[in-house]
Amino acid sequence: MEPLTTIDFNQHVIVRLPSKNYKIVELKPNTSISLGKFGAFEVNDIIGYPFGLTFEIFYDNEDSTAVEKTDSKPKNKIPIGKVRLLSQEVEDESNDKDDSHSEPPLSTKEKSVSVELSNINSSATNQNLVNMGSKAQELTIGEIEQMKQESLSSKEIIDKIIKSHKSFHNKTVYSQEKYLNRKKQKFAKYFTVEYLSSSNLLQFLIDKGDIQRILDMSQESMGMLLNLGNIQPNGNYLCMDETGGLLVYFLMERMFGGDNESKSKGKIVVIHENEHANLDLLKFANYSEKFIKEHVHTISLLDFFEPPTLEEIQERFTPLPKEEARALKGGKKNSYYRRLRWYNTQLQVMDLTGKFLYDGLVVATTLHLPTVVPKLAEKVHGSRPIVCYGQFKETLLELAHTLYSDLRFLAPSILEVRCRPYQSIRGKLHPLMTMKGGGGYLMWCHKVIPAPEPISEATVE
Amino acid sequence: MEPLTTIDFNQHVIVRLPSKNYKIVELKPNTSISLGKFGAFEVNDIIGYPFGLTFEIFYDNEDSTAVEKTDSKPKNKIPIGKVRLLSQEVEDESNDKDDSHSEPPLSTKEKSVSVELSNINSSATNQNLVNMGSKAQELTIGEIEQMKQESLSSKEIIDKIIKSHKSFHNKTVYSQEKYLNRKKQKFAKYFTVEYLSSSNLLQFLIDKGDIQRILDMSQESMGMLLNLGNIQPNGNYLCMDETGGLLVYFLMERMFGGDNESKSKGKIVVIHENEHANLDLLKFANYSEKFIKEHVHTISLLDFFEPPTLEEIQERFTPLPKEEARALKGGKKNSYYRRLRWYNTQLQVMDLTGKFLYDGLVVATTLHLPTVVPKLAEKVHGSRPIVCYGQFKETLLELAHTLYSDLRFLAPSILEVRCRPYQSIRGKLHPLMTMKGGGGYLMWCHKVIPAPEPISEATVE
Amino acid sequence: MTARCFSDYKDLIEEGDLTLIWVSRDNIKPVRMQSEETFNTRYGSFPHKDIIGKPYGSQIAIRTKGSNKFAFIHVLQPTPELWTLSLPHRTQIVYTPDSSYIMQKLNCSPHSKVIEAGTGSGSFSHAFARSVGHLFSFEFHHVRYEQALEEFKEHGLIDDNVTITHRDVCQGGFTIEKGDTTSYEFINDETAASLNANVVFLDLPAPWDAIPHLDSVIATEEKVGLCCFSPCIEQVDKTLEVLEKYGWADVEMVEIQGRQYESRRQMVRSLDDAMERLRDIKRHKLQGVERRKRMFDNTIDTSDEKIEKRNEDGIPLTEKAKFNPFGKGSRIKEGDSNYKWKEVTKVESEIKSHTSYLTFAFKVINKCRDEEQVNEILQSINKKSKD
Amino acid sequence: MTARCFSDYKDLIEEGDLTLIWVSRDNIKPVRMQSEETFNTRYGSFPHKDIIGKPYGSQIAIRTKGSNKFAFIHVLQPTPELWTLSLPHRTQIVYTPDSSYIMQKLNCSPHSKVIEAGTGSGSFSHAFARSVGHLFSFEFHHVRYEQALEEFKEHGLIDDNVTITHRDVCQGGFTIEKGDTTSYEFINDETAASLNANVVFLDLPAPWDAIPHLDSVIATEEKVGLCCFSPCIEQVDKTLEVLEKYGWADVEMVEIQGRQYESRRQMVRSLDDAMERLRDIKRHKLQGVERRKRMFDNTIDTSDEKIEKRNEDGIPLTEKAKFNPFGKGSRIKEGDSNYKWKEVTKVESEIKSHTSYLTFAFKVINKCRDEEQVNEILQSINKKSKD
Repeated sequence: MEPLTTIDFNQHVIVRLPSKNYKIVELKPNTSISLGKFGAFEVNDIIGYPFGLTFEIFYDNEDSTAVEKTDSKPKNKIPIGKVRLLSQEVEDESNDKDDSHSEPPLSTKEKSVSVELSNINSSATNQNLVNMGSKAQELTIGEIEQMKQESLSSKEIIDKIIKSHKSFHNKTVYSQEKYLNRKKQKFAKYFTVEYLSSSNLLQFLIDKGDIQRILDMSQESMGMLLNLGNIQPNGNYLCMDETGGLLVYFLMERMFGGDNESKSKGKIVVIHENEHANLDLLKFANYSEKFIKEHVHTISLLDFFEPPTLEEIQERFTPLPKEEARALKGGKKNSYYRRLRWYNTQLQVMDLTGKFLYDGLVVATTLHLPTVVPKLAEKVHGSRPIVCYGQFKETLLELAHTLYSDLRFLAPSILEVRCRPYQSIRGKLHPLMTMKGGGGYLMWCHKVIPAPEPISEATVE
Repeated sequence: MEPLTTIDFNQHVIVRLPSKNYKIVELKPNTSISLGKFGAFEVNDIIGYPFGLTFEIFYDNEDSTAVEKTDSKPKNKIPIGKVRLLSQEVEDESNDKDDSHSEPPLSTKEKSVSVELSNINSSATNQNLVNMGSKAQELTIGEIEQMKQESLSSKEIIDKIIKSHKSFHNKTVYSQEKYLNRKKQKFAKYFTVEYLSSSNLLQFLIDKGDIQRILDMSQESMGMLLNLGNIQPNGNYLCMDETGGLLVYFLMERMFGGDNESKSKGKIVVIHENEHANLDLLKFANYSEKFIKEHVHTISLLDFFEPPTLEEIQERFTPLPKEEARALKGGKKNSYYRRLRWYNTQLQVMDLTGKFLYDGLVVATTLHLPTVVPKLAEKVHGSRPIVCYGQFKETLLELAHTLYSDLRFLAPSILEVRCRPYQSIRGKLHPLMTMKGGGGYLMWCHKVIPAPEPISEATVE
Repeated sequence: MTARCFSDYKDLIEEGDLTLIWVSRDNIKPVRMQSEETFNTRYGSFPHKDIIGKPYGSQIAIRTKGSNKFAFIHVLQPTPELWTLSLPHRTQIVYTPDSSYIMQKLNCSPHSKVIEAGTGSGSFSHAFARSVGHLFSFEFHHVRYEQALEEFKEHGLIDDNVTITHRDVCQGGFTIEKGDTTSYEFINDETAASLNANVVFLDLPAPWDAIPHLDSVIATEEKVGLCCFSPCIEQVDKTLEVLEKYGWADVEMVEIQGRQYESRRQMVRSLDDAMERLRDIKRHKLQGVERRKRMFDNTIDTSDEKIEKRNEDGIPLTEKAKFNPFGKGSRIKEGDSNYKWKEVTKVESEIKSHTSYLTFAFKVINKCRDEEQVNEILQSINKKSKD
Repeated sequence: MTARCFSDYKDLIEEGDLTLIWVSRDNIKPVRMQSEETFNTRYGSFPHKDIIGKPYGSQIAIRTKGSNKFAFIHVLQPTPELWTLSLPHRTQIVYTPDSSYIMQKLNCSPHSKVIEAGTGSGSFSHAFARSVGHLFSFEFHHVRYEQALEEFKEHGLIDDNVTITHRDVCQGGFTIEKGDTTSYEFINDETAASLNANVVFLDLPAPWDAIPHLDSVIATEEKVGLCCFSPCIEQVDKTLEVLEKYGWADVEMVEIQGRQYESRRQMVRSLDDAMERLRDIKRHKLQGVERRKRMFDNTIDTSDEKIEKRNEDGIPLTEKAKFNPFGKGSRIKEGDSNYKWKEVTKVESEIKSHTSYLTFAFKVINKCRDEEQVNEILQSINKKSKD
């Protein structure tokens, strides 16, 4: 099976829920996955399908015993259902959160009425609708819970809810749809399985509220950073990543397309300000440890700017001839090979810090940029881009002024890119009423090599 | 006649041209006004019509002698035409400058085809159109000039131009319209007369390229400033205006609606950093000098913060008893009354700087805001708003931080408001492809009176 | 009770005044001052009598319950913009970026006579009322009409320059006649109100049904401005169609985008400090290694497993790096003067990305001039200049 | 001549290389290095032979014509983004904010096989070519097809991973067959190219006419992403209709707004300085008044008209105020170190406020799984875990 296009075992995938929330799960063979109120399903049942499909969880009348399944984690006894592919229409729902203001033109209303509503009366306006709050709904929460216990399908539950709503026919078709969507999000039992792309990982973190951790990054800023950085499969990139590995994952996905078999030789060298680099988020990546080790290297700021000399390294360790090393035993042997790994890492640090010039510098850090970026940029080849992500325009402004007065940098620019999503329902087209603010800014320039001639006043620029 | 709604003599009005440019003219009786390539007309011919109408300039065959008219300025012999009201359809034209990208859906094309094009063949796509540049047009510029000399109506000229265009039928209907609009803007002879509102004055200055002079202000920022400042007909406002009087005009129009007969008692006190205030733009206002004198006062920063004492004033001048003053003669008398005016101004400065508290502070200055605004705000009454316009967000940010740490200011906020204009042609709806950047930012807060109690750590906010 | 609490500037807070009590940005409460009452927050109670008599804008402080600390509120005079901020967000509100642009674009001033339909939350009505000559507001929902009427009365708007009428303008147009459910007071024999509006604002789901009714109520001798406020683009399209049909010109459609920024500070953390911190860590680590080496040399057990493990788990507590330029670990208050800070702006975390499309159009009903009057004026001018 | 000048990083500028010469932000020129040629600017000429052999990114300096000053250019290796900047603005270009978002949203990587219609200026083609496995570009305008083919050849794209075909895809679909006007090279008996695209980008006036043709050329066993790029909202509406009809799901429509800011400085002009300046003016004025007073006292002419006039026209030159904290009058260079400056950003004076609406949709043609294969895998896993 092709893990880039097909749901495969032992993969991290992202699951989209009816609530529009996301969940990352690992697909271990013979286990089940619980989606909380949205049900639970067997991993084996979805393996082999292409990504992007939506499965509905359903329950046969008998077979709702869930507890016998072997699962490592304790469960709240959410019954494990069977899955079937959901017909497409349910997926395309209102994508606006609060749309109470946008009463659609009457003439276009009929087109987009949900199947569930086709037999229900509705009012042309909300004029006769008085706000009764929850009183209009005669079903109690207890009764609804009871229905859920009885494992009714979400469609059955929703039908009952509609029938029990006193003033449902007083709502406009539009309000009816809104009500329905809300209920669906609450009781529907379906999920969509997607490839865990860098954008999906970002979306997951945003949904989780981890915005500060990832410096308020947006998909559009990252996409622009990758293009402005001219990221290619075979490039060697110098990188600071204060987002726990998200930026590195964006680079890797663009360079290698999630392919562990990629023959591309590109490298990402991550410079970090702490003793160890934090690339925690790569645990969700489907790259093998071996692949990551080969293409991602981490060096502390100190080691990068003050790398060890060969002498210093050899002072602390000198490898034995291979036969001697093989002859070592037990603890001594382990210890030796640990030290050998350290030795090789140190040699690599030397390689990556010496005369080596990089094909780009890509930075997302909260360190003071005017002190960091020009120093790192010394290791960037002429004509190669420098792209710096910043949560705040003001910090990039300071950087841009610093770079502007330094002849080694060509045309520093501050860029902003924002994606404005629309409600894409025909007859009700408009930008979403609310959206997340932020998304950060980019500083873009190119490393250049000043001419040796003495520089006088007049310049072409 | 009602000068607020009707075109009246001796008024400044704004004239909108086919090129979408603006011109401010004063309507002196028995004179003519030249609109350059768009023709010339008699002032008397448009007096008495309501504002907002579009007039076409036309020429009878004989009567194109123009030079006999008395006009103060020398003219380039642009013949003065007669005017007639233009039928409405011509006004609603494409309002996009560059729309080459937006080929409309074929199905909707037919709806909006111009009258001029209804008998012309067109191509479904531009596929067969090769760029021939100006070669496709067989009329030379000389021939077109000749037609203009012959005083043909713009419609006649345009018809001839279409007929002489070799590959016109190869263009799409859409391209044909674009071509037509360009030609119309060049040869059409019509104009619209509008009331010179504050927004129209701003638009005029933007069109003229005087953006820096007015600190890159936009109509939307000014509208928001007036509302956030809670500007009312009877309020007394402290104001700094570095836009040459534009801000003051915005305030006046909102307070008095252009009405010289307004009984409202509101006052605008303009604080200036130079020896004299620059309110040059008020020369375009239709307020009488008397009205302006009554409602707009100017005081230098020095006089405002270090006002003269009564003693100092009287040391330099003491008014004579009325009879004695009246008895003065010639130069002495002139000199006396000039000094009396100075004396009265000084007394007024005392009144406006003493214990007087203002109903709002409205600022548009490039002085360092954290030093200026808190000082001026001392003279603002509690619960009254402070609104500060700034071209750059960064200068307002500094101000906001300063105010934030000062208990006399409640909740300083930085606001941005942008208007995004659309092409409003049915079947081709989209935001304009390009628009002016900028428009500035606002800082908004309220003056408050800190509680006398000692302030400890915990606050509610 | 029906003082013009919005439009007359007041200096002192008086008994019976409607005030806005500012607890925080998201918590602004309208409170009528009544000396025997108190205003309660979760931090404590503020007796009205301690507020009455103070100047507007006063901060009021109390000791918080059960602690020696203080709690504050600010007492403000209502303005339309503060009123808008005080409304619960779930209500349908025309916010200040939109309302202020519409008012400016339609040149609102004491000269303006305005039609507004529907009244909705009444937030825009307050802004209109503050600035224009007269406002005729129409609301089709009966409950909302009653609520707005009551509110406008309490705010002194009805006694001043606002008329509100219960009406489905799409069906019944804008004419206000005797017998209608309206706050309009007919004088003597008057059977219908004369609106003569020169500004029209339509916040309706189907403005195209209302537009045909406008001709009979708008001013005939001057340019009249109209704004339709519609969330969906399809509504704009249909509006454009009807505007053209009914002779409205100079059509412009725009969107207004308002953004609010917080003023924040970010710590300036220099490369040198980061480097020094790493050097410090390295130093301590090397010391640890050497100490372990000494221990190792002095021990008989040649297996260094145990010691190495300690190394992997982290160096012992006593050896922890001390250099701490960024105050790591302890939570530092933004702006702490022991550190260097950079001022930054941060946009709201949730922005109002769309409210509605604003479609503007203008109309002059009577496009003629009074030739006679013009001639008279001309003659008098020419006579004067000859004299 | 057909080196992969875009996608292979080069260190040194060599004979025959295609370079981008950066004269200024608005003036970036593609130049092929040929040792006998020169690159001319209005400041002077830059012989290619002085450029060849230098590292990419080198600044090249010459003495300007007839003066002792220097003029500079920078010689850069082309990238798709720099190439886009070098294109004349009148061309229809998909700019980087849009193209980069589309590529990210459609998860472009070496795994991607992309259909692009139409080719247009070819700017987006370059960005795709840099990042994806293969690009199939379609252009219906014959002249533009020829130009793009030539350009792609020169840039080494055709020899690498780009195929371009002359086609009206709305009429003829996307299948590439022997005999078509295309850069595709058919191997042996092959009669039609196998596209198997998993990414589709349609920059067409009527994408709805092209969408029905997609099913036969897109990948069947995986999720395929589509983006339609349309300036008008009515085009979006019609696209949505057809997308639904042809089974495309997860529809999302967005707009991308890109902004560029200049880094500027504004002089910090304090209140104290402004006050001091006014005091200085006042001092000089008072001196003038006193001097005139003395003159006045010593003169017989009691009419002070003449002197007063001088006062109104301004005090004599010698008395002019000297305190000049803001350097008024003389033009000061932004950033002059004699003054204090505040760093500010300024958005471009003309912004690209709209390019197009981006409509995304996704489709999985074959929604089945190979049950047999899954069972085999499961058995092998279960066997392993039992072992």
